[in-house]
Amino acid sequence: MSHLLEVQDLEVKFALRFGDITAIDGVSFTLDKGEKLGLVGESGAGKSVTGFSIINLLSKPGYISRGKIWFEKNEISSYSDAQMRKIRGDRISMIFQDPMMTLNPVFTIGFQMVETIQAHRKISKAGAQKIALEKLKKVHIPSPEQRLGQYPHELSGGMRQRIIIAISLLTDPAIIIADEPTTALDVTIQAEIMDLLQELCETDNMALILITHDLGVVSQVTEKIAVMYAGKIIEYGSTDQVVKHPVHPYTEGLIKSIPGTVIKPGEDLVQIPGMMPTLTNIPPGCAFNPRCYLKDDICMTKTPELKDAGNSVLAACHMK
Amino acid sequence: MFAFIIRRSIQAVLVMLVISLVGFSIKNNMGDPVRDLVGERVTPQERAQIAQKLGLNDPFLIQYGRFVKNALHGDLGTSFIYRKPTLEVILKHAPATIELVLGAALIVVFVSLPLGIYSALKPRSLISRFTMGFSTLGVSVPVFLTAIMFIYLFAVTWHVLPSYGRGETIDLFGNGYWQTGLLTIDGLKHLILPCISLASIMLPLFIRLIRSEMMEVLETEYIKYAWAKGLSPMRIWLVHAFKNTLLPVVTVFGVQVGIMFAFTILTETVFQWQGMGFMFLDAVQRADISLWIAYLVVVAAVFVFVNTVVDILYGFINPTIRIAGTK
Amino acid sequence: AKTLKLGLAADPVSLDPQVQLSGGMLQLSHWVFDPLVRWTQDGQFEPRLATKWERINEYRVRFHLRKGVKFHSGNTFTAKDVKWSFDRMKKSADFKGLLEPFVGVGIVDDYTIDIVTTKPYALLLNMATYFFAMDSEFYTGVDENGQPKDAIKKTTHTFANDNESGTGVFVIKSYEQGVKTEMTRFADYWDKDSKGNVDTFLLMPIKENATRVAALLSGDVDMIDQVPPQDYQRLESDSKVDLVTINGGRIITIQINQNRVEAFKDVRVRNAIVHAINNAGIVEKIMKGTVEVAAQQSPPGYAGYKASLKPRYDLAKAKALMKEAGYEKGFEITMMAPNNRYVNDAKIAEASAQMLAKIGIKVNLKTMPKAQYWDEFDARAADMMMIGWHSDTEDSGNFSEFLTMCYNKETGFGQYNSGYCNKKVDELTLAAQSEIDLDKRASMLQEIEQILYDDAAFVPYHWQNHAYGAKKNFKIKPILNSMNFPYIGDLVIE
Amino acid sequence: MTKFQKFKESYFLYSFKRDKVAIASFIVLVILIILALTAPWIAPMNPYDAHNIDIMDSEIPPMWSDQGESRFILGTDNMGRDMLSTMLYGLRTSILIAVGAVFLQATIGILVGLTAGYIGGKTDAILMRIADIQFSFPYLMLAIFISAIFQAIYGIGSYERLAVPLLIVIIGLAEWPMYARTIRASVIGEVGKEYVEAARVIGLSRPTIMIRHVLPNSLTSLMVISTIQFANAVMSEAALSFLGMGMPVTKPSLGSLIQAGFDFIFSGSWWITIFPGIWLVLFVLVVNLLGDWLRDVLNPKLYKG
Amino acid sequence: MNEDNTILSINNVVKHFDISGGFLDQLRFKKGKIYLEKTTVKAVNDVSLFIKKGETLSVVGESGCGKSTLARVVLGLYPPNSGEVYYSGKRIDNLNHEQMLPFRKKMQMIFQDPYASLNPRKTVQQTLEEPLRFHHPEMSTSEINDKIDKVMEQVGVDQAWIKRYPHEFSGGQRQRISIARGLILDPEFIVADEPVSALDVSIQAQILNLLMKAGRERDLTYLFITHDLSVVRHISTRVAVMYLGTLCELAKAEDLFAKPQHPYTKALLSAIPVVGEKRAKHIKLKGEVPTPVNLPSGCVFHGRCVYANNRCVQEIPVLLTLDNGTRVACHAVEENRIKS
Ligand SMILES: Nc1ncnc2c1ncn2[C@@H]1O[C@H](COP(=O)(O)OP(=O)(O)OP(=O)(O)O)[C@@H](O)[C@H]1O
Ligand SMILES: Nc1ncnc2c1ncn2[C@@H]1O[C@H](COP(=O)(O)OP(=O)(O)OP(=O)(O)O)[C@@H](O)[C@H]1O
Ligand SMILES: [Mg+2]
Ligand SMILES: [Mg+2]
Repeated sequence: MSHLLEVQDLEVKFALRFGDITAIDGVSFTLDKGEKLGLVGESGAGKSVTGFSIINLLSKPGYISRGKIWFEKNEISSYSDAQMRKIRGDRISMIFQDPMMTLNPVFTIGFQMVETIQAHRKISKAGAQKIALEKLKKVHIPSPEQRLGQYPHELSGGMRQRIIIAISLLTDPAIIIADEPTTALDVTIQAEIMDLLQELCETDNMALILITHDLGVVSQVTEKIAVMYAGKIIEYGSTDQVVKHPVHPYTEGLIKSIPGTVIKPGEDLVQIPGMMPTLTNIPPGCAFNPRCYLKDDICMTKTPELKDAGNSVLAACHMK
Repeated sequence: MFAFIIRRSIQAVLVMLVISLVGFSIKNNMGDPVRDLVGERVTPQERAQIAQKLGLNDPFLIQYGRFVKNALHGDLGTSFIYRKPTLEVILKHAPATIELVLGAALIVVFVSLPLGIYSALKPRSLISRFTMGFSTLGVSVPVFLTAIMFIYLFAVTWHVLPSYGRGETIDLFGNGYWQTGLLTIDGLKHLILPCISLASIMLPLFIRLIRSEMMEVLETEYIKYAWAKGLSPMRIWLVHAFKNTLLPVVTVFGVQVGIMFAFTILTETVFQWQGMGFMFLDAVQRADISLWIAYLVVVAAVFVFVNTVVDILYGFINPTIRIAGTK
Repeated sequence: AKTLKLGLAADPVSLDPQVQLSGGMLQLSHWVFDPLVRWTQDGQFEPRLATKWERINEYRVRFHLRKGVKFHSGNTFTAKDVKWSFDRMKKSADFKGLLEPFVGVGIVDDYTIDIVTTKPYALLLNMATYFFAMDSEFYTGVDENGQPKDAIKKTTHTFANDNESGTGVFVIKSYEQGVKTEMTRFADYWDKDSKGNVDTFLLMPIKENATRVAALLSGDVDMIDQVPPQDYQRLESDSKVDLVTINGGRIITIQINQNRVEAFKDVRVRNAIVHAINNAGIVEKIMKGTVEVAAQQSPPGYAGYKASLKPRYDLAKAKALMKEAGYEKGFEITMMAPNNRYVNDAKIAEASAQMLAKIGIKVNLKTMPKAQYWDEFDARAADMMMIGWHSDTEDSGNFSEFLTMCYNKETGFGQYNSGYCNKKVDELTLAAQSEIDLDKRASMLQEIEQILYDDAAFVPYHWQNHAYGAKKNFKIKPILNSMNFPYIGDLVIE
Repeated sequence: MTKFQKFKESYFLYSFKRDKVAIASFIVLVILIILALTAPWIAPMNPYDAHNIDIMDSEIPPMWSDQGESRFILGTDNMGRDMLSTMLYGLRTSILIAVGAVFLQATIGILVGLTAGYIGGKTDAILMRIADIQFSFPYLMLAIFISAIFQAIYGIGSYERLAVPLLIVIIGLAEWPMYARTIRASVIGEVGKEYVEAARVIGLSRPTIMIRHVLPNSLTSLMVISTIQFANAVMSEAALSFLGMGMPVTKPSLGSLIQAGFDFIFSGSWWITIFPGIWLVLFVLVVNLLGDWLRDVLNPKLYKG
Repeated sequence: MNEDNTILSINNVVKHFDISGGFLDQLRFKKGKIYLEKTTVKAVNDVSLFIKKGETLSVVGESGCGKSTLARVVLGLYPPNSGEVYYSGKRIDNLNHEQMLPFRKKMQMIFQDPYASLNPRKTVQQTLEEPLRFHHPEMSTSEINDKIDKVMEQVGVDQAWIKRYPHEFSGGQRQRISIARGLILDPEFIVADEPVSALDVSIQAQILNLLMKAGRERDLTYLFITHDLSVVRHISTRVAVMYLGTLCELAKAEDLFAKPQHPYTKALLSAIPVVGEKRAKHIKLKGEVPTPVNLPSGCVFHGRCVYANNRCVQEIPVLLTLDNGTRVACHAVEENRIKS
């Protein structure tokens, strides 16, 4: 149990009016101090749900139905709400996707920063402001003093995402969970933000869980990668290995379908036929079987387990 | 800001012109004010003379022109009933209405805010369900029916509250303009029933509005982010969510306060509350056209004023709106 | 110190007793001013400022005035005040019609006056009830705006509209029209014999009937006027309040306009209408049986009252009459009535419309506030129009002069007659005016009633009464009279 | 799948079947509407026809009271009209007026809202300014105002015949901005969407796009506000009648019935006010309840498929 | 350059949006004076380019740089403030609704948002039918159905879906329907405004393949708008790079990716993350993107450009054509100040 964070056989359900649906089914992974983990997959694969269940902030009908989460040797999945609040935003910070929506439009940047510190530390307003200023400098925001008095709408998207990063740094957390932190931003700014995150993790020895659907981003930033499909991790291992030598047919297809990776311009891209099933009608057996070019009878009936596929990569595929 | 004020003023002037024009064009059919002034024994010739003297027989445009000219000098004509400048009559009746609306507005604010917020936070609790059910019932009962029932129960049957009028009033500034009922026990007692029945129109609306706005705000990303920052529930609800809820509510409140002024016509009639609405209906029934038109003009002005204030207020609490103009 | 809170349907429009001739103004006059004589409950004259009077000749009556009477201003009341008030009254648009028969007031000495008429005039004493004394000194000169203090103006500010100095039992403390009038008992009031003990008299207008009743029932006011008939029972059954009604003598009619509808020219049709309308039913149901059903203009006790004239509701006969006149199939007419002038006016009209439907007359009814109604009435805008009339002189002739004489623009006779004309009625009415032999006069007036009855000149309903409600310890019964001038000065609160 | 099957499987019906309040309201509303529409056939008498009314029958209490008569189940009013019949006819009149008024409001509002929302620019500015100005003016006052104008224009001889259309026009004119605003907001929301642009790329003309593409997509918000406006119109009519500016005494609507009853509130003839009062409240209540439910179901945020 | 097979050309197109509202909104009060102030968004500034038959021209640039606006000007959805648009040599930017109709058949558009681009109240059938019925009223119902069937097959939409409503489909399926609508009139020229940006990678590949296939089979010309450079590289013949409403660089795809000229293009290219490659140091830009309301003077990029000098601040660079046909608007390139 020396991992900073350990997620064990996590299952998350949403209680909908037609009955419960399972959004995450038996997800396990670990994260060490200073380690960077990428969580990739298509929309609806369960990436965000995984992220939110770590800080126990699932939206309304969602609940953790099975599994344990250990953080700094404590089992936080059994924490009460009040106990959890001490960890949220303090030891584990989160960065959301759309910086335009994440900050409360009616409060100044300073207000939103100060309250975060004061929620976790007994500190005067002036003291909190000093910390805020320091962190703003850390994320390379020009004229930080002035920003404290500004409202979110007065800032550009890139600037706001930096401020959100600054807010998540306020309490020097052990882990930052970044849920698609750059999807809403332009390419040039996206690159800057990723640089910044990488730099901060390295200087402050913070762990990062980077949730994204962009394999390119993941492959450049993280050391480990977990590929999700229909609520399960189907491949898990070191980034280099997974990207260069994908084991699971899905990972493979995913990488090949990105223009510019394997295929020459103008030629047809490799495509995975069909689409990811919705949670209400996941096929029996391997969820990927309708789209798989390797499928066999066993794939139609038996759900594959994550197992060692060599080179310290785990994959869930009968055929490998 | 500047453009905003200009726009508002132009709007106000426009409204008043239209209102007064329409008002004027129907004045001849409103009834004959002279008939209200004289006893039934006065001969038609004599009445004609009085009408002549009052300028009631001049052509329409001349009368209207005169009205506009005088209005520009702050003179909105003389009330036949009260034999005083209409503006003065209205000003004297205004405090009663203002106190009524104020009281009702306070009730609305202090009841709808906690109830609305609570039923947004705990939509399934018994109190919330009861509140929502009650508020649906509330919007379905006409205000005059509420008022009649109140009088019947509280005044006539149980004798706990007075049935009509303003009770004991105190001259607030000593100049006879502001008779306030707020400073005497009796005056306050008289306020209770009319205020509650007036508030009963707006209350359900606001509970619903606050509830739905709050629920919407609670779903936003920034509230989720606030949770992720580890803030306490109270802070999230009462600071983060509340302020965002307030924004649309304030705007609607501005409009609704205006509408409340109109509903005073009904409440004031039932409670014989000597305010502007009462005066207005009286003016309609007794064909006091000058007072009638002046009232409309004043009310138009009040609305423009209230809306302007609300917009400015809105600008204050909502940093993303700059009143200056460009969106 | 006893206080009376009186809730009135309408409050006085001014403090000037001569600015408007209306019930409300006359009520106030009786509280703040004093007349030469006033009516008692049983229709007699009671000396007020005049202590006694005698007829000098056909044209002249001498009045002896009360000595030691003070105005509210402190001035002493003398003959010159009576003359001054009379002269001012002659200038009032509202009163000048009433004063037609008078030449003027002659001062004999400080406490004696002669009232002189243009022709022999039987009703001089009746008229003397309108002679309220105003403080001539107080009302002389100019006010702060440079306007003469005695100016009579309805629509603008005048000194007299907002200030008063009478000899009456109450002094105005504050007057806020439409809201509240506050009066206190005049310390120097001459009538020390009065048992009245109201020291403070608050007058509140409460227009809405139900609210006014509620105010009394809830104890917010001590006394109200115009109790609607439907609430009589409620007041009577309430242990804390009393209901007092008194005959009023205001005839309620609906006039039939022969100039607008051809069929109305046929006396059979008019008779059919009168027979179709169940005025007794209306009295029983709408007026709750508290008033007397009428078949003529004059109420019982008036000179013109003819006891043999009986209400004649008979639906079968009405139908037969319609048939006889050739209108078996009926026709359509319009009807108008006020909705805030007489007791249950709109309801009476509505019931009448329903009754007329039964003989095939389809009525398009419109009711409206009186301010609009009088306009329409002047224009004779509908085929049947409601009007109620109370004789100013408490005498039968007055009804015909205004309601049934042929309408004549010059003389002003028949001013409120919409569409009936019979020369005989005119002749008789005029003759009765200057007939001072009271018996002869009475038979003339009764003859008029008979003609109108036979002609079915209008639809008579009932004589409206006055209904007051008061808390039990307010002994209002003795102070009421059929003129509807509650003498609050004499009110005893136990 | 047929339309009907589709409807049977829809979320709409599903959530309706689960909501007891909605079902109850719907049933009550349907019953009330049927009662109102069939009033001429099922009412014991026609209270609008003076032939049937006898003043001598006035103020008879409900059947079950001591002086009640079996002829008049719910008693009679002060004119001798059967309460039950009058309430049925009154509801019918109220519904008629409300439907007419809502229809008028919707017509004006949709025209203005569509024009303003789609054309935009100056047209939009002017139209919305007018709507704003009118909107900031309380409708009750406007209604009184318009009512005075119409009475002035048409005189009063034919008032009885004109009262229903007049009230429709009055309430309709006083409340159209609500529609205009909603439609405009929804149109602006829709016009920004790409399917409208796609229609333009195809070459469809503006009116076609507005009517065939934009309007159908604004129907949801239209439906929701229509229920509110319908309830409002019933209340407005009642308020106007209460102030004596509504239906004539001879053809009472629910509002004028309550108003007439107000005079009898202390007299012991409670049924004259209470029955029409309950009747009105019940009707408005079920409309509002259904409106609430509709709003929840049709809320685009909740309703995705 | 061969002008003959040019299908579309735009010359000096300028499109500004007035967002200052009514007369009263424009009133300003400053230093005791009242004056009117108009606020305009300068979305497209003096852009000229042409597209040859059969090629795919991509327009790339950051959000708000005027890509979509340009596309809409081309299709006549926005009238340009100045400049001209020619289609097959005929000027089309000044045509009225009727005159434009023949061109509408030839030019179609595919949109970004698969959820907003289909009318939620129309079935697939109705959506596909509408353009046909409008432009070919003479076609019989069976002809129309045949046509619809054919197109649906081509874009891979199941025939059984025809009576369904858009909300019953996934994003990728909707995008296919959208493409079917674009193809149903047999156009020659298609403007695709970020057709794959909202889709997942695996679906994105399907759609891109579909678009390329349709392009080949029907000899289509694409104006392809995107901000995803890897997509651009994959499908384009030529690429136009836009920044703040101006065209900075226009080059053959392979040239652009091999040897970008404009400093902005360089920065853009260096920012693309490539799968399996560790982050190469990308070129950092200074400052913030200015708003198109207050355009910078001179070269719009000067505020963020490391090569900017005085001339860049003052003088607007014109497009100059390099040897390989690449056109670039940059003083630094012209003066050869950039050492690569
Ligand atoms: N509040 C909710 N109610 C019901 N189902 C939900 C809810 N939130 C998420 N889900 C379901 O859980 C599954 C996983 O969702 P999640 O948000 O984790 O996907 P994701 O991988 O983050 O996708 P994206 O890339 O679109 O953000 C989805 O199929 C979604 O339908
Ligand atoms: N109809 C309009 N009215 C006002 N401004 C507009 C309008 N359309 C576009 N703009 C503005 O013009 C500028 C360019 O917009 P455009 O949509 O062309 O950008 P884009 O390059 O397509 O961006 P994105 O990648 O975000 O789609 C933006 O600042 C935008 O706000
Ligand atoms: Mg997600
Ligand atoms: Mg775009």
